[in-house]
Amino acid sequence: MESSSLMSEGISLMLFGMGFVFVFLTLLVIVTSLMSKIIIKYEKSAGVLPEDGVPSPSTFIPHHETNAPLQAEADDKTLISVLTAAVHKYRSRHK
Amino acid sequence: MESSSLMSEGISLMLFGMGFVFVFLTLLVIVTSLMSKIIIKYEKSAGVLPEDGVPSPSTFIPHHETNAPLQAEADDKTLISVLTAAVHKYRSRHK
Amino acid sequence: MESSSLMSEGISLMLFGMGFVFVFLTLLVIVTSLMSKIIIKYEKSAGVLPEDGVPSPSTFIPHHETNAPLQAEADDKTLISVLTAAVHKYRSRHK
Amino acid sequence: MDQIIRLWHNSGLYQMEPGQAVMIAIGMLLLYLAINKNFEPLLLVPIGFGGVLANIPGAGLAEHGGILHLFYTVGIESGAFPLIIFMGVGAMTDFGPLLSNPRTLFLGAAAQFGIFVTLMGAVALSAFGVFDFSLADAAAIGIIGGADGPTSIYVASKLAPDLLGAIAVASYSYMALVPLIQPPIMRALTTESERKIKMVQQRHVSHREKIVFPLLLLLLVAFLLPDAAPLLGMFCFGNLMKECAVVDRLRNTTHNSLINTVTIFLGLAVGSKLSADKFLDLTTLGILLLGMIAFSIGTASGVIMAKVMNKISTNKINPLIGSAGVSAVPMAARVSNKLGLETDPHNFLLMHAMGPNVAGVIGSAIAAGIMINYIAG
Amino acid sequence: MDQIIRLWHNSGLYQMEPGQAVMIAIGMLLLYLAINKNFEPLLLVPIGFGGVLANIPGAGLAEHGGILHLFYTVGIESGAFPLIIFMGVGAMTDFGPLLSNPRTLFLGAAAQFGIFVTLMGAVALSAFGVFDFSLADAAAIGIIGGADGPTSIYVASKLAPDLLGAIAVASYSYMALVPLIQPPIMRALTTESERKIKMVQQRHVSHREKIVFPLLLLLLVAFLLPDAAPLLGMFCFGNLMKECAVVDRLRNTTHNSLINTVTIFLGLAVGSKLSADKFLDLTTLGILLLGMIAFSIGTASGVIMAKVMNKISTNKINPLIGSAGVSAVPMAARVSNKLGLETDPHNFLLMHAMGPNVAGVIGSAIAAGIMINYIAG
Amino acid sequence: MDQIIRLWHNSGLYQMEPGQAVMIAIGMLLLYLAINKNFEPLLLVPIGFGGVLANIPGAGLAEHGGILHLFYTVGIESGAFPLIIFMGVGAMTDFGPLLSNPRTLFLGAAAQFGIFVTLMGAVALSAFGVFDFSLADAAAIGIIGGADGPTSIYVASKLAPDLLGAIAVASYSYMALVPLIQPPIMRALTTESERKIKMVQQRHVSHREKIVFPLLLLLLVAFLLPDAAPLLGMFCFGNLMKECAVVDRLRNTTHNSLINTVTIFLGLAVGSKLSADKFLDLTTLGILLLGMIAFSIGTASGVIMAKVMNKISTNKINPLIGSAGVSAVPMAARVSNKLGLETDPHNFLLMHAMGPNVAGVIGSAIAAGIMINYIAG
Ligand code: NA
Ligand code: NA
Ligand code: NA
Repeated sequence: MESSSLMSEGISLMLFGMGFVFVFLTLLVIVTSLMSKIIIKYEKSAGVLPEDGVPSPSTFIPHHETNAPLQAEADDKTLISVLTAAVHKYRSRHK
Repeated sequence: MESSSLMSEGISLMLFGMGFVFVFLTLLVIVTSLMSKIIIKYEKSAGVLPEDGVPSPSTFIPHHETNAPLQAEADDKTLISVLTAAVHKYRSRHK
Repeated sequence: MESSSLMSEGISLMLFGMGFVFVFLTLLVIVTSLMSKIIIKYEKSAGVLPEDGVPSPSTFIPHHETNAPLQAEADDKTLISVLTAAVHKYRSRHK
Repeated sequence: MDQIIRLWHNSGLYQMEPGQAVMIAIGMLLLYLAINKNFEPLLLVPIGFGGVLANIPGAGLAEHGGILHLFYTVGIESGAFPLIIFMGVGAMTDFGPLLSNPRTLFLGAAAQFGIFVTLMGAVALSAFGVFDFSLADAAAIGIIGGADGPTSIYVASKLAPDLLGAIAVASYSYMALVPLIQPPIMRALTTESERKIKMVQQRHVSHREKIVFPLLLLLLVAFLLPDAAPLLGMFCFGNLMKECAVVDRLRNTTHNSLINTVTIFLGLAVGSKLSADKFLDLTTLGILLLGMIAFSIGTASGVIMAKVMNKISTNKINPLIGSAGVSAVPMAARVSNKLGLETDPHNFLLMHAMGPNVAGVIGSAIAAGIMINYIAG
Repeated sequence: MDQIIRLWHNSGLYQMEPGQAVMIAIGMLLLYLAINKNFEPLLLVPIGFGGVLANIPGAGLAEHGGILHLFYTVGIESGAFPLIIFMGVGAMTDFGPLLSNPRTLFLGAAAQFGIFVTLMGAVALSAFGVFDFSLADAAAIGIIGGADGPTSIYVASKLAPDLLGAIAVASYSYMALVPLIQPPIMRALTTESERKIKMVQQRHVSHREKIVFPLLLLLLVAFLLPDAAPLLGMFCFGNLMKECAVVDRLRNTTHNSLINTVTIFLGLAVGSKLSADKFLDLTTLGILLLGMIAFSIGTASGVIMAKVMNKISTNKINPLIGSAGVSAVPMAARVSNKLGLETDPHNFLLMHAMGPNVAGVIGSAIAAGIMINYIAG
Repeated sequence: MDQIIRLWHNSGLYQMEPGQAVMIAIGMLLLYLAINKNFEPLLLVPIGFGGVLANIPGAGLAEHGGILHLFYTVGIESGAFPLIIFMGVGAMTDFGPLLSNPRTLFLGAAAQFGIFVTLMGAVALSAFGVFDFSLADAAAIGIIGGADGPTSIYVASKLAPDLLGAIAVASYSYMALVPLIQPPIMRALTTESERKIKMVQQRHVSHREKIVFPLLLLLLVAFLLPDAAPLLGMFCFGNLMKECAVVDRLRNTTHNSLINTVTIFLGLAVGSKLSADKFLDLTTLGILLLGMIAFSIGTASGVIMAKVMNKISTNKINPLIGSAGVSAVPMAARVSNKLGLETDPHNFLLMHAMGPNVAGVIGSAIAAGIMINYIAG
């Protein structure tokens, strides 16, 4: 490539690239803000997701095997064991 | 493939396949039952295997490396279970 | 290969190979001893490395994720260090 | 200015074809079902995401040189991923309940009936010109009724690679729908008194039996149906690692980081087969329909088999555990348990249902072997 | 005697060329920096060691048939390793701080200015005949300013494989030097009162927002810049696995054993590119120089952008967090925090700086996509 | 009816050749030894199972397109698996005992004598027409005496791929038999007073020495014997990761999930070489015989070397630790310890024996390098 052409290609890529980065991230700011507004509004009526998610039983990787460690882990959480009844109620409603 | 030939191939595969599945699993029932009988009889005189198996030392993956953590883990569990309260306190201060 | 040539090749490889193994390991003894001497001398003035090394923050695998377990681990260490004597006793009985 | 035009021409919006947009939406739907409705998330999250990635216009991720295509070639075309998963499943399977009551293998056999009826259905639809399935296609579709994801993927990769995306999605979706699909069929086919049958407590199975069983199964497969040897061989290997207890560190890695890693890349690779031109086709609808039929017939035949066995034996079986013969481990067994408790709150069927449940895994692997033997052999 | 002579002729000492000796010394230097000075040890230990191995005379580890060459072909040439690392980084990234204050994305955008100025610099040096960089080379060099190792490696493997060794070493070295390079620039560009600005406490970001964000980002990339889809797609996939909570076992493997394994082999494979004939070249000096410039300009533009935003908004931003826009997660954010505390011991900026910090990852992946689109597209 | 005949013709029973039946029995025997007798189960369970799978008639698992063949090509033919295992072994090796008493390296050197005598034996048997081993075959067989599985596999894959199955099986079997093979030899060659020698307590080795040692070893290899660089390079890399302490997360993965995963596939791949036509051969008997000789001579020369060293030095060495020079880490060291305690219940030799034990790993890797240099170089 000739040096002058290389220079002009470089300038073009610089302007164009920097411009695009800004356009893209500006759009991301806009859609993100919009998304947050919609979700916040939605959650006012629908409530938030449970903090830990609700990992489900899976047919693919049988859980009857992995329950034991999970159980042990759960035992550590003394607080949760206090709330067993409440959790059970919640799950039976959501399954 | 002509459609009539496809049909007959399909019927043939269905009958044949289902038949074979039954033959195979029937054989498996027979040999499994036989195996269980033999082993139960054998174990009456020879005794059963230890519940956890007998994991052995290995020259391939040196155990002097892995024994320590396993042992330590067991120790930790015992020790720590005594100290749950202290741990909780400590962690709540450091998180 | 003719059998006599094979024999002579074998003898040659045996002598040569065994010789080289000894030369190499002798050299290794020498440089290792030298290295140890230099380091011991150096550490007399400079001090030794901290026992656990100094694992550093990394930009590659963000540590703000792994800090929590590390903290917990550290806590365990603190707790266990109180009980060193007991642990040692226990291990000496079980190994 | 030229650059901006070129960028625009290279952009997704400019190049997007309607089919791709639909497929991205379907990928998002799978993610929604996986995350919000707990539809087999371990597979459908990677598959759904892979489906979205595969349909990004101009990115070519699922085409030659793309990363998803690479995962597909390395892992699925070679057969490695489904076989490794099968090894992992073997390392998690407990054959104790089956060994304590080997008769439950018949339930696992009966439930494979759905596979072959569906194959027949697919063939018939082709014969009548509704679809254009070859015998190999029909076989791969039938296997959906086996309710075993990796088996479906393995068979589809051998017999009908073009349909792999649709077959995998159908397979995992219906596995996720087990708690919805099975209960009505089970209720319709059983009387309340049958559902109340209490089964004899299971005998204790010795460690030695559990070690010998995978070897026995392997030998039987080796002698009778070598085409099932890859699937069942790896499965038995995993199970032997679990039971023999002397290679625990290998087994732990197998059923943790190894199976997890392979699951991620298997899912992404399956997603790469969700391209618009392959998936957006009446064929896919046919596959979904036939898969549902396969599943239902499998469930029904398991239940009916249990009833038949009760006619000829005094040692009664609760027919609710028959449905577990489709496999879908352990969800189908849980469904059996749930329906048992519904009728009689003291009738725990879970462990009894685990027998046919794991028998169903063997049964559909055998069925897969026969298909491959018959068609590709 | 012949044998001894042949052995001597095959020995490293006999075959060693000066360049190889120098490269072994450089590999050892990298190991020293990694181990003693904590220069990004997770990457520089494998890279340094790989560099030593690659330069052992006569061993041919980095040549066709050698093990390092194999790792390079399988992992880097195919693009797999950097993309898997990006998935792992996604599985560790928390977009909470960014979502609570999306404006910080502008800081992440501004910090990419360094990339493009450096590209321009490399082009200019070539135009004036100092170096002989092509446009593709210049682009790959510029990306060093993105302060993202895997992005640099990915772009270099596509656009300038010959420079990959030097670019990767420069990239990780400067990331390690963040605490030395950034503070003087940050101090020079801010007044004490600016550094004392206290930022509003961040709002709580809901779980649902965090789940939707990676999908939103993916769609935007898919629509606008498909060339960034491999990098950001895998990144978003990792992040979705983290946030959706239903595939925790996959996510745990991803950000533990999977990313660790890939890091080891990525490092060794990069090391294979540290051969004397490629690395011992004035070009490498140019790359190191330009990389440093890229880094500095990126830092400066992030800070300046924050000051500009303060001119037009009442919700003030502490300009110290602007420098975190170069990414180098989380070290750059820690530097911001440290300088904040230096000026006012009660001004904790860490969480505020995490926003631009992760925005910088997105920003440089976008910049990478544009480079690839412009040059290879 | 045709179908049934075809199925029968495709069945294992119909196609089974006597050799395959014997090999399946041998595979089962290996599984029995591994599981019931604790013969190196981590390797012999996968190898034995792989051997069974490889000999299923008609399944073609070890032939082109089969999954075991794939594992072999990808992992062993490329050299990757043994080298990764060596990296993992490095990450588990503690050079402290060796560094505190470097003279024990001589014991590790002496124990390699078995390798070369056996090579000579194999050559002689060929010269006299008993077998038909080439020089390369003889070298690969000799390495069995190194008592290092991955080294044996690596050398065999380079020099004698056809013999790989038999060599690997012999190697791991004899390593498992260390507690049976070594004690009689050790007792025969030592007097009771020698066995009672108490060794000086080991000096404390500083962290810095442990970090520098793998680099020193690497440089020595690089300068003198590049052909040993792949094996010892990966070994030193693993060890450096262990000692440098700044990459603990990489090291943990290396010596857990990575080495476990590779061990599984390495074992299966080795099993694929246990096909009847390669293994059921007088050659295999020859290999087993020669391997046993190699092992015994190695043990003896280690012990004798210790006695020689005692003649010329005042700082006495208990000759029981000489046998640990064959490597077989850590079993050989345990055998030394056990025999020490037998003679004097207060004479703990374990840590002293770890020095020659790890020296033996280095020694046989050097011997391997020479073989490759001499034959393939
Ligand atoms: Na099934
Ligand atoms: Na960046
Ligand atoms: Na050895």
